[in-house]
Amino acid sequence: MDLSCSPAEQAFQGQVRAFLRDNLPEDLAGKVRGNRPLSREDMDRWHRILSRQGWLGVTWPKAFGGPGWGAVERHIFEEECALACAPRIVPFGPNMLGPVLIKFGSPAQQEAYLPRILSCEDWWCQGYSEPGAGSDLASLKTKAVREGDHYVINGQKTWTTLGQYANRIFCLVRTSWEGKPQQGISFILVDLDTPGIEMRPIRLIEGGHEVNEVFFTDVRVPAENLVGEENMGWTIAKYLLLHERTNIAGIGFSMQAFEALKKLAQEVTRDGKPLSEAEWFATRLAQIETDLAALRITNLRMLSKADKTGAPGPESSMLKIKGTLIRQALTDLSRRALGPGAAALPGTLPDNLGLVPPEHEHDAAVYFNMRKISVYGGSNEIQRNILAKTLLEL
Amino acid sequence: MDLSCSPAEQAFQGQVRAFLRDNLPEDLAGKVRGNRPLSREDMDRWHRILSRQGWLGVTWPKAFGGPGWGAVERHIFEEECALACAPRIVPFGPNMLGPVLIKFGSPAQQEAYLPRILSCEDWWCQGYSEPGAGSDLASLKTKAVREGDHYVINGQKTWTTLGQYANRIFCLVRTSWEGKPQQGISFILVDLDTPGIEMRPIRLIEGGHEVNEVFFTDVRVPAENLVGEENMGWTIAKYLLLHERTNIAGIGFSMQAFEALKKLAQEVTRDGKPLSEAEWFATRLAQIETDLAALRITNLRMLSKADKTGAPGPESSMLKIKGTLIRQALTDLSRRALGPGAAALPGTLPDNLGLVPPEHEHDAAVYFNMRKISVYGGSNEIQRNILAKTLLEL
Amino acid sequence: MQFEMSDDRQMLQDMLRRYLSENYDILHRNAVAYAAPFHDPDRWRALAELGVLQALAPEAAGGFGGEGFDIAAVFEALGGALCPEPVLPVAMAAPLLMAAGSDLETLLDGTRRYGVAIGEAEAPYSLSGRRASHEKGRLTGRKSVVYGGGIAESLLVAARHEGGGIGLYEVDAADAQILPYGMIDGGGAAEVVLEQTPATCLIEDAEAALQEALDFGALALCAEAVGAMDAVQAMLLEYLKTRRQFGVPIGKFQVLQHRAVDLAVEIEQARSITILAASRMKEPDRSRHVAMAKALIGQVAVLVAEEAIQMHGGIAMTWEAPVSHYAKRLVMLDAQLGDRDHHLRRLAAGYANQG
Amino acid sequence: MQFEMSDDRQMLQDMLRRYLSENYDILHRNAVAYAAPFHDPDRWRALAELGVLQALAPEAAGGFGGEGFDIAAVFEALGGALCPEPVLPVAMAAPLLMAAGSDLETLLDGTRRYGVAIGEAEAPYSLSGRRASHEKGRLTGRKSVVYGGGIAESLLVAARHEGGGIGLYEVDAADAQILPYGMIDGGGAAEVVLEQTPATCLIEDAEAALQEALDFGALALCAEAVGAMDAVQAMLLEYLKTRRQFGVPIGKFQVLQHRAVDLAVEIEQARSITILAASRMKEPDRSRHVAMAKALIGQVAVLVAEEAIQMHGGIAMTWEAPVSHYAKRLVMLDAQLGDRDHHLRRLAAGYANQG
Repeated sequence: MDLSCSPAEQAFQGQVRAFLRDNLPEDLAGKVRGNRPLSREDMDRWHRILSRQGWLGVTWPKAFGGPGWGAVERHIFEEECALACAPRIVPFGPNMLGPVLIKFGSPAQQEAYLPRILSCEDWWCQGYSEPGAGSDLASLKTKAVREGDHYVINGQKTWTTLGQYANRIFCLVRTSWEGKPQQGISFILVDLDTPGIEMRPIRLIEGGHEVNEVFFTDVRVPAENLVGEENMGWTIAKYLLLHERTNIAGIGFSMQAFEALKKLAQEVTRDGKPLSEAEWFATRLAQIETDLAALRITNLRMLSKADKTGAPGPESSMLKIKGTLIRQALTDLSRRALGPGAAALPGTLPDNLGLVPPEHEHDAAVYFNMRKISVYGGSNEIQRNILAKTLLEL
Repeated sequence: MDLSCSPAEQAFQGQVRAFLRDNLPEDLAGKVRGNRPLSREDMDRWHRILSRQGWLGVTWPKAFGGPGWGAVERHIFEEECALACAPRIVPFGPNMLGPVLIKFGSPAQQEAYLPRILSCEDWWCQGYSEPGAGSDLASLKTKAVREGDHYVINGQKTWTTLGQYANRIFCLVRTSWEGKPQQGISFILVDLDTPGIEMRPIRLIEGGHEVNEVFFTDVRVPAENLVGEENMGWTIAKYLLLHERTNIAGIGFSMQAFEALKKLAQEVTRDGKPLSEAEWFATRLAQIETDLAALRITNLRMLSKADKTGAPGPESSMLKIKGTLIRQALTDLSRRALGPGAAALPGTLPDNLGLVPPEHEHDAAVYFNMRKISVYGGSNEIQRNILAKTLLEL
Repeated sequence: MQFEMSDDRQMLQDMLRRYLSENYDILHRNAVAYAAPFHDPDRWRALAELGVLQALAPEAAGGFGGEGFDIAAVFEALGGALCPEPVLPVAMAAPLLMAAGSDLETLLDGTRRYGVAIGEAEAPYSLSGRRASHEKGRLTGRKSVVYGGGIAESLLVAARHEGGGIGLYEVDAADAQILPYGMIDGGGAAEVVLEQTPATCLIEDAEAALQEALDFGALALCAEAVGAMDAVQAMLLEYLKTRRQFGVPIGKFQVLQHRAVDLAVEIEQARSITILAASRMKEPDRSRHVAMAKALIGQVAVLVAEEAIQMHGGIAMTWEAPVSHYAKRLVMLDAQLGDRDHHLRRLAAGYANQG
Repeated sequence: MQFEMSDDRQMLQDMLRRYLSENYDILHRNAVAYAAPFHDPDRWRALAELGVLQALAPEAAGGFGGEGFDIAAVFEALGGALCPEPVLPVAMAAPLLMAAGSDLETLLDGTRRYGVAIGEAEAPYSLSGRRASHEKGRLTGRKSVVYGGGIAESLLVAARHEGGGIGLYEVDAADAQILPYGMIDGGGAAEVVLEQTPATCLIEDAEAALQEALDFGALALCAEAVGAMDAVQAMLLEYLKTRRQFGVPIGKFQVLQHRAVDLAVEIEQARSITILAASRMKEPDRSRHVAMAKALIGQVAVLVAEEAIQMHGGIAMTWEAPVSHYAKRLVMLDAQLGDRDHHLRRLAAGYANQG
């Protein structure tokens, strides 16, 4: 056992830190620190900065323009970015479609789309979920019927994150009704300019707009936009789920949130004493710090194993479960630290109200928004089903 | 709403208190208070005292020698007994078989057995569970085959509480293999002197002997010992489960345990301060007191409803679940209050060791022993299954 | 002992429920709850005409209720409809004005709206530690998160008097600087900034009266939560029975069954502790029982909100789904008038003195 | 970074596991664990000969280990077999004797058994608050729950010296009054009563050395717990796969699946925090990481014990089922060397100073 970073890893960490120090715009970091919404331009600006450095497609091999990092380097990069309050990389192009095209795409598709992801010309979004099929992807109904050299798509997708900013969408669609429900699914690329597509916003619990519904009515998509073979969409979806979800535990986000919470506890006084000195509050800080320290090691152990075996095992579901619970516990405790002022609704606050520290005006909104992380991407219940079957063999 | 006791209820409460003050032997109360094991003689002594007062068959109508109490009076009686540290009534004869015979027994059975329960001549035990069928009673295998005017019983029962003191056992046995598994079960009374019965002790986790295995090999039982019709055992078992489990929430026991814990917290000092003044400990006391205060009202509400509708609904499963969790939380906190000394094994302690207060030497043993209450009598998981089906209609 | 609601209260509650379901449905509620002034004057008048406010005070003060079970009956119905109107300040102002010997007529007929300004940013929950102070008929300080403060005409303010104790003062809202804002769970509150603001002293040493008002307010919140939890449970069970995944209604999955059962158990516990507190509002142990109730409600309400969202899945994350608004209210009401930690610690402090 | 055990440690651990499985099965273990002297001298010698004790001290002191990962490797194996022999006092005595510059030979070859007497009844966990005191070569006071104290030949005792600080003293067990008893989770401990008992001062101001010994002991307990939890998990999964109810293996019930998964997640977390603590035993933040580990282990071990009993059902309530003995050990080791509350509060105190 040796938990210390190797000299090479330390050097890499220094390189990332220096890059962030020199290149992360303070206004962006400030927005992230204060949990304020980022505009499309904010996100795009950060993507382009990363792209110039060659660090946008963090999972990509060098041959395709990625940095060619291993799991530990990716981990260091993600942790440092989160600690520095860098905006997260919007994952749909760089972290999701990119790896899929590298693994399953035709040379023509790779040539057409990969460079446009790295150059930020394309903004991809995801068409997976449907109103009737949340965690149960096999039951999806949006259909793509082959007509000549086109597929004609009809149906509805939902929970399409940041679709309002995207110009393209990758979709799971049903191309066959034969065999098991999983078998008739295909993975297809769609230009959002294609006639027949309508995107409608979904307003979230806390009032924000980050997800959408997408309606497809007789949308004609060139057949060459199919990725892999027809009806191999399930394989691609599983590949994405198992292999390319980097940072599933969100350790870096939680570490940053913990530091912010510790600082908040030192700032907020309650009955004449900072919360950080109130045993009942400080023991909760200690609990979260402990859980998080353990999860960080769990994450590293699994990364190290994945690096050896070539693929993460079902343990990644563990990271999802525990990682989301810790992130939610952090937002819960922040909100509670603020007392009744936490409930003040950001958009309605008079300037300089000083009711809560400015960086924490969104804490309650974030608490509610973060309920989503144990629901989406395969709910924690689905993750437990998976672990029971694969890891425990029950 | 009126949560205060009516004048009649207050008078009754006074009567019970006076009785306990005048009749509960202090040595018995001391053993109960210190969680020390009661001997057969201890239990018998208390049963006879209650019997003289006419308060042994608490659920029985007056016609059969019971006090004819309603649910609220039973509740008051049980709560006062528990608070006074009276030994609990061993339920198998007075609280379980008695009501079954009153409802389903023949006049001959009622005449033969009921008086012997009240006079403490008979000590009954229960033959329900089998090694292969814990919570799944329908799958039981002990069979009773009719031969002339006898049934011949073969099989094995387990978890027979205090069977070592009993002279009779009532059993669920399989009399038919046709239809649904529930349909072929009968309820039969067996004299433990009958040849072919062997009782073997089961040693429990903390070392105590309170349950047994009972083996039946060609045990010939007179056919008149069948209660009700052949194959109506399931009905009787369900009746017992729903109607006659008094005090399922164990409120009184928990109230007594809470008082003992509060006293302990005032006695035990940790780093120069009583535990009752340590916020981290005292907030847990407050949590338990709150949960218990709520459960006491929940219990009274359900009793009041049952008194009106004539039968407790599935809500009694709620009382079981929450009641056991609170009792377990109490034993957990007691054990933890004692620190490392809690682990000292009672039988091995030198006299006057003074490591923990004498009444708490058994607290760790009780903690482990009390794990059983969420397992037996239909585990809490079974209770949740029942509630999902009956109360929530899922 | 008996656990049925009295006929009068039942009638009032039924009437209020009916009125709200017909006149304050979730769409109207959301329109009012999240935009200034976070209040619907017409519906407010109608509520007053129904007698909802009068139910919060005893006959001696011109009402027809004012007992714990009256508060509970009204707020349970308000919670069931997630009504954002500032009825809470009325429940708290009534005992204060009574203690002061003031007239309650305009309070109870709804024509004058009161804000009860006790909490401060650094002492949101406990009575000790007030910094706002009174000197020679004027108040200085800042009162924080005053529910209904944005539309109040009168403010009842707790402030330290010259002798060091805490007095109760009435301030004309027009004389104070009021900074109103909305709440993430609906309704409005305000910061009240007092700078040499003229004030009338209602009670010189008002700790007892203020504690009573806080207790009545906390009881009201408990009952509101019970009403909202019942509504959430109904939505959840409906969802579990109708939403299908993997070919069956998701309510067939044992894990969701058990979790729904655990919620049902906790909701019954929450109802019980609220009943218990309501029954003790005239007793010397009132505060202790209210602390128990608010502590347990705080725990259960958050649990119900979080579990309801999780079991609903994505749909509960949307503004469109009523359950999301109920969840927000259930979570945030813990932070009003003392959260679960505050009340548990209050209770805990009680064990120390018994030695 | 790498997370594999070194070959040497793996070999030692494998050897120890094999030895225990062949020579210390659960029947033998129970026979030793619950009857005086709670110790098997033959097996003890054999453990010493295997090098188990020498693995707990560095080469400089005559051992061949002594690092955090050495402690962890040994105690994980001991925990897996629920071995009740008093190896813990060796892991704690080693750093104390080293700090004192004493010879460790008889400690590490197992010929002299040591008890480490730090805790007292009213201060079981924290170093401050010692009442036992030293004056002119003699100790007076009572040390409580000294593991292995009943069979110890030497006692290492923490006591206040004349200057008010805490010193470390060696006492010949024959000179003290030793009251031995068994533990409900197996093994033996003793009360040590000192009345003007002759003692040799090993270290005058021993706070740092004692804290190090406490930390090494706590790490050992964490690793022991991880070993025992792995064993319990294996038993539980086996049971879930083979025990049938309602016509299917009970492991098919989704509720039990999810609860088993939650345990698996927590056990991995417990393993991780133990690895982390083991890696920091030479660093300035050692105590903080050990506190984290012991706090989390205390939580997870009790959860694993309680859930394993519940999911096993009645069978786990019996003495005959090995899982019941594992459960007892997992629950009770929380109370050794600081329970989860103690360590969480230690950690919590650390936030106050950071201003």
